[in-house]
Amino acid sequence: MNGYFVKLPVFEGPLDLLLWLVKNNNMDIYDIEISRITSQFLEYILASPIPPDAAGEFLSMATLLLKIKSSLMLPKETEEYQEAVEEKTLLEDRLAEWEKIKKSGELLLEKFRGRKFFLRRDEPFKIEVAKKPNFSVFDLAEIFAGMIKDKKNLFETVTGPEIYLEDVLKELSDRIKNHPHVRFSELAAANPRRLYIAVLLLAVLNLALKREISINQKKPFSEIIISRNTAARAKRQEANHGN
Amino acid sequence: METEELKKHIEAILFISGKTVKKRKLAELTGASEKQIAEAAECLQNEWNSNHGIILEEIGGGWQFSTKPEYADYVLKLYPWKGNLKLSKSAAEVLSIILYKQPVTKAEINAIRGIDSQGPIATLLKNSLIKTSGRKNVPGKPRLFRVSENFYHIFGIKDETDIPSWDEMEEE
Amino acid sequence: METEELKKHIEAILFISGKTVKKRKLAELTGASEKQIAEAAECLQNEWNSNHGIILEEIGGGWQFSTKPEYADYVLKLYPWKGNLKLSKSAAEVLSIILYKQPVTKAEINAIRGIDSQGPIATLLKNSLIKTSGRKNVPGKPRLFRVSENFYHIFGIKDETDIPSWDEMEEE
Repeated sequence: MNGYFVKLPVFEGPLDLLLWLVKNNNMDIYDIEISRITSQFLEYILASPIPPDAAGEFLSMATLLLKIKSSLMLPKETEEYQEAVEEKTLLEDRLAEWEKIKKSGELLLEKFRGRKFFLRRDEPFKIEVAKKPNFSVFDLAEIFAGMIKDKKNLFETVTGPEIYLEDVLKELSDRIKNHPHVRFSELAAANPRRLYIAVLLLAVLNLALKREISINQKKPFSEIIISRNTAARAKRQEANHGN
Repeated sequence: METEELKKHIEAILFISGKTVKKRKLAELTGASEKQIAEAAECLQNEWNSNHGIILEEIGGGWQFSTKPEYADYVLKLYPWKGNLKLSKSAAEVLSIILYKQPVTKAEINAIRGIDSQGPIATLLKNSLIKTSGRKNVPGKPRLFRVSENFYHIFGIKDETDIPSWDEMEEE
Repeated sequence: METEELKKHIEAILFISGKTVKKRKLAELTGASEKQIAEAAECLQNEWNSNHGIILEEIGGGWQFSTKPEYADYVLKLYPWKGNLKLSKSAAEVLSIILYKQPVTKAEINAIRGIDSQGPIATLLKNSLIKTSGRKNVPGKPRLFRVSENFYHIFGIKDETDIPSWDEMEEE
């Protein structure tokens, strides 16, 4: 075995092995001696463990080499000989290309080693300078002070006389008869307990559904204005009159 | 490590981090004392804050690089999805409770507001204004909330001593 | 914009980004010409590269800040995963194929290597050294691969001229 396979490098694939054999034999990559290469290639794959996932590729390369080798022994005029010459040229081109890729891979590895410790953040600033809140920390203090002062929130329990929707509906109807526009907050202020406010809200929705009133709120959390729905009322009176 | 060298270490660490690195952490990484870190950082701050597009800021008990406000527009141009932070009234309330009562559980927040605060808490977490930090040793082991480092940055306050007292607010 | 001011703008943009910003993008953002950008950046480079823990680098057709290698240890203590990238010989080879033949399909890569390249391709994708970019209009519509922005950073490549051309590879 001519000492070829002393300290064998690990070959990734058949081209890798082929290139190594070409170099080791000091052959010209564009003028491979197919018969010598073929026998060495076969010796290697018979003698060395081939990576199982690449066995197919090694074997198909061996087949190709054997085919070229045998065809090249035929007379030059034969079609097989011509085909084999073409296949040999194709193989040499592939090998030349592979050699360049290997070289460039080595170059990249070299660059990589030199660059390993140039670190960058790789992402934008976590802290977003443009993200300005719509209020300041002083506003937060004020909000908190307001909540703490307003302690009734904290200790409210639902006890006392029950509140009935019918009663509140009647109250609301009476109120609206005399006042064309009423603020929800005014109504709520009459009995600032959560249960009352909840029932009041139901009453308002109830009358709105019957089109007795219309309700208006400019934006969330702003005042709710309750207005007597004169148009609807007029319409109904008209209808009654007709009867 | 001498100050000049320490300064370069701090620069490299703060640049890669892109957010606040605590004094303690800087000391731990470089092997310098917190006092040395503070000295080097102040030194860096003087150099940086006069001549560059970026400044070094002391925020939330540590240091960080920030862009000068006049260059802040570039953040929006480079990353247009980062808009202004708009907080709802309820989120602001929850945030103020966490700021003044931290560490605080959701149940405690709910008790103060008289209403469930799941939504605002989720919003604040999503915007990294608050963080969870441990659990309270009561039945159910509820999570505790605190304001985050990002909170300090966004509201431009250095550390806890920079938070206005709400009692003072009341007196006004 | 005069150069002194332009320098600060470039600093701010590069700090915000944390990775390469192309010359063209810098020009677009600041309203300066690419020539002015290059001048200001070279000027900045001289200032930065002597006295700081971070340096300004020309990478992938743009500019970026990186830490100096001598401070990497401290940064890696904070972000250990940043030093985790390992590149095998086969990954480097697949990367070379993609670099010179891009956009390229897996089948084309396999043909050049004479062996299946699923493993190295997955590793390169995971490490953001390559990216998929569209599909080839052949039966099966296979995905096409290109090198990514990160590729230029990892290998410290200024621009295309910084890579030996395919023909030059042969001459050596």
